[in-house]
Amino acid sequence: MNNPTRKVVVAGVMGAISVFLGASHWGFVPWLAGAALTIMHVPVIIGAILEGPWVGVAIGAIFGAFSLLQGAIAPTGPADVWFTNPLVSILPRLLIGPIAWLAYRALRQISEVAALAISGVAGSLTNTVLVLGALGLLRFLPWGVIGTIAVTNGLPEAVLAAVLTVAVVAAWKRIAIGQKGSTV
Amino acid sequence: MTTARAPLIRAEGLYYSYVGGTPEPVPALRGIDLRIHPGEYVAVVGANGSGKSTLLRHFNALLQPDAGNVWVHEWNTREAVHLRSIRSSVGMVFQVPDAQIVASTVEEDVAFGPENLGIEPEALQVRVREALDAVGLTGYEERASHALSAGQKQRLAIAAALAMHPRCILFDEATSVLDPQGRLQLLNTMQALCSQGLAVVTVTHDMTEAARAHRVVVLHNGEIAMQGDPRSVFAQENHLLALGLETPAPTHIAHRLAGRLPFSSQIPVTVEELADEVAGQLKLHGQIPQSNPMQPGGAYP
Amino acid sequence: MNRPSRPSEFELVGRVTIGQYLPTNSQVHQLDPRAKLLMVLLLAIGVVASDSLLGLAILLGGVALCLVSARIPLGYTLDGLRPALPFLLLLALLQILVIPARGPCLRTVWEWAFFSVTDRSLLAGAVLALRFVVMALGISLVSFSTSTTELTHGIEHLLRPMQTFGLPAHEAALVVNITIRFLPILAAEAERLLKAQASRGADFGPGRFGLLTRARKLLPLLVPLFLISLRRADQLVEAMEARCYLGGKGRTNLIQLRAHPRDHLAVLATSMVVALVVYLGSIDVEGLILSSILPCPT
Amino acid sequence: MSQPDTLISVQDLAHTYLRGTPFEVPSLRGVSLTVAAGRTVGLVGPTGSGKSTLLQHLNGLLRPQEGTVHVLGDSLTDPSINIRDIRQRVGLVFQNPEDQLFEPYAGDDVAFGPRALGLERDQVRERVRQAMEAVGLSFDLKDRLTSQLSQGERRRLALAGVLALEPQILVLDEPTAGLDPLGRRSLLDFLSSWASDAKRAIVLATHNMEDIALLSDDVYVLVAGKIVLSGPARTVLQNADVLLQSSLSLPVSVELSRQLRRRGLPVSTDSLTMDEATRQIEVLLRGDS
Repeated sequence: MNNPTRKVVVAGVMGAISVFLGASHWGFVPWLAGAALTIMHVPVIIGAILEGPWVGVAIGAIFGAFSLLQGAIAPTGPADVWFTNPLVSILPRLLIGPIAWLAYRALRQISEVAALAISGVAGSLTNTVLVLGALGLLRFLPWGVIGTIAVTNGLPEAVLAAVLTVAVVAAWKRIAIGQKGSTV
Repeated sequence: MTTARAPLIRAEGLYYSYVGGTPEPVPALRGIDLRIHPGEYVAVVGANGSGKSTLLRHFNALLQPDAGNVWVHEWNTREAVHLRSIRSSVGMVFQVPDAQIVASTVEEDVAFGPENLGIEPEALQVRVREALDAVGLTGYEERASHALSAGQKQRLAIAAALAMHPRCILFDEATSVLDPQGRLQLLNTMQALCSQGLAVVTVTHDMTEAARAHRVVVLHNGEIAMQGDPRSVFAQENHLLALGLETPAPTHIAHRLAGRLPFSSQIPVTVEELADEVAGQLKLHGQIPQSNPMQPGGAYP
Repeated sequence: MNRPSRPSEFELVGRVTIGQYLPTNSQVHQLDPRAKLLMVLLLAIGVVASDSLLGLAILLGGVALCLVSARIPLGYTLDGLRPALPFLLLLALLQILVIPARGPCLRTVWEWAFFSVTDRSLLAGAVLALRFVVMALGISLVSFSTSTTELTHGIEHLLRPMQTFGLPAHEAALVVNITIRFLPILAAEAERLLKAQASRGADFGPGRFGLLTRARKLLPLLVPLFLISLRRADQLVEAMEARCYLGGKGRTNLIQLRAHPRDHLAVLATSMVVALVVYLGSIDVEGLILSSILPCPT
Repeated sequence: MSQPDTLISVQDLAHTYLRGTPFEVPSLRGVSLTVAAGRTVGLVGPTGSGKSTLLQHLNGLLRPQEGTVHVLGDSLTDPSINIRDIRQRVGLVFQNPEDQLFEPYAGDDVAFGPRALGLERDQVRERVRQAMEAVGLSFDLKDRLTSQLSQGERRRLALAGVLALEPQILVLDEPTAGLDPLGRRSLLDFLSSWASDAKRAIVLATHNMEDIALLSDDVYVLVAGKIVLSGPARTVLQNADVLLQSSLSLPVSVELSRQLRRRGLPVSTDSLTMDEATRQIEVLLRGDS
């Protein structure tokens, strides 16, 4: 489907979901030692899969701008302080969509469901690696700590993102996944 | 009725199927021929899945037919060059009030259509003012559009269509979420538009609403099952019931009284008409006085 | 942003918003949104490009002055900073104690075991904290004094010159606009979903913190939220197309932004201050001052 | 406090949204209402009158800010009550519930409630079967993707999802809005048969006066957060002045009686349903011949 109006609207609506997840705290899942896993980047991945890489860039920009705003106006967690720097909050997020889209396009022919799952993982890891990389390059955190966070937070986030991406896109495109029929 | 004049919208041999989501394409329209004339008020009724909304979306080129053609004036809806002309001539009001608001303030939302037509800012101001005036929303210009009530949102949607200076407005179940007052206001607005020469096409499940139209078109499985003025359509109650529909409540009562009331002229479709019919019948037999002191003039002539 | 007052268990509507517009109708509010956006952009450049404590203090003074003239109550501004302060102090402390300072001449102020505190590390700690405070206040100022509608118009107009380079300015502004428009709708839908599932026996009470439990509860909420949003998106696409939207080409605009002399003046003044601040950083003004007072230890 | 057959009792209930913020919106301002076993209670009022807010108090989604709500003997003001138990016994069906289906397969969606109750596999299956059959859906549809059901089927499925909790009281918000005539009729038929069990009760909020006339025993008229009129359906629905002032409409039969009397015919206004209206006119006409 190549409808420019739909691209604009889906970008706006997915951007709104990302902002909503942040503002309502639905997007944070409590995790080890008070740190939280986030799924605010999932709308970016889903938008990119449905409407292409540029839509992903746009949603990523909204996600990034909002985490910058949240870091500045109403920080909720300690890490929010770093996100007032656009090199941490915005720049890395622009690439989530395109990477997720590439993964999806590359694998779609093989298996739709696998492509969705891997696209979710790829998009999520893009977020983890680039944001933490920016924190490292800007010398906000030592690389050892960054490595630990990448494993303890990045991996479960990737799994959550994959599950959610598959569930949403499969339902939207009416693709049956796994079992044929209910478990009742 | 204005059948003598050239039709505003002309649909001929319309076929359309939905593809995707199901193994087989699902046919929605199967050979529809229909004309809408300037100033005409047409109600399209039918059970869920009968193709009403699909048909409506062909009238402003939101959908293009698989086979057959739709013309608005002399523009074929398949020709992309006419898209702006067609859609500005045929405005549309949708079912969900929230889902059709584009801008965050009332005036900007009304301006959205004419902005797309490239109207200059001074003329835009005038169009916004006139359109809001026509639906009784003057003074709401700078209000947040999402903070309006559902009824006001639907009137905003009408203003947004009017600002494009259309010849026809389509209503897709536009009253279904409104409360009685909001619904009545919207229906009155529709009637007023009509009397100003605009064509109105409305899709509805409410037969009382359909009874207000000049013409009722009944769809069944993507085909026109019946059409005509409300009285002639609602006279065939059994046919409607078989199609999963019903008649307006007063008509239904009249049908059940059919053995006892001769219905001098035509079957009633409003409460007033039914009451007149019953009263007339009794007066005829001298049961009540001919001139009635309690009646301050009938509700209809 | 959601204000920290105790909402009822399921209340989302009205509590999930972007920004926190306070219409006091001050001079700052009346500035052209484009001017305000440019100013905050300049501020960001100054904050990132300069590591001069003096420079950042000047910027802080400037922002504070604007906050006062915008008649934003002090409590509102501090509300936003408060949650970040403890962590900020911790970060600054880490910077001071752990991260080795660099510079041509380091004067040790305090030493204990592995820790050594130099004048430079003290400066670096203060700069780190101040950077955040200045940026946070600057962004708050814009969000307090600019409505979201003005903001989208500002973005569209600012990006317009970039259209010649292929950047879709109109589309970008429309995306932002739709995001803002959809937020209250989403909040309402989310609240409905939450309540409907609670009505069917789901337990969203506090104290259930396991990742799996939480994720299992989130999925039945998020999947319909996405699906409802995508359906709404389709409906909005239809509504826009029905109103002749065929992309940004040839569109006119009801709202015309007009820049006044005061807008030009404000941007000009900001650029001069930021230039000064960047200059102060580039000559290492603190180093110069310190050297003029204290000799460099060898 | 309450008679033995009182299932829900609401006293002087007030509720304000966003309380404690500058954006406070008062929604209920002192509402009292009683739901007795075996009764269907109709709640009518224009959009924004507070109907939905009131309904959400009936299963404890909202707790009283002021006033009291007693549901099946428990006071909602008491923080120690088992709120999930109340939500199970008072089934709340939201407006357009079909939007909220979330499982890919129909059967799993209906099973959400029984599973949340921690029932065994067999019991879950049995509940899903009974609930689906009660609303007129074949049990075979459990393996269908919900996205492939029609709107009417999806709404009935959502209703089955609540019935699977086996509630004693069913609370519905605008249950027939947006349905076509056939869908509406079958839903109304189901509700009236469900309510025929004397232990059960229904609370029905709508602005469709025909639905109210058809189903309700008692009617409350809510305007701007206050009950302006209440009583047996027959009395309330014939109070044209109050209903019309409250931006509501009249049931067709009441409107018809009014019109006939205006024309000088000797009719009482107390017909409520179309059947009664028809009979009334038949009597008139018989007198004529």
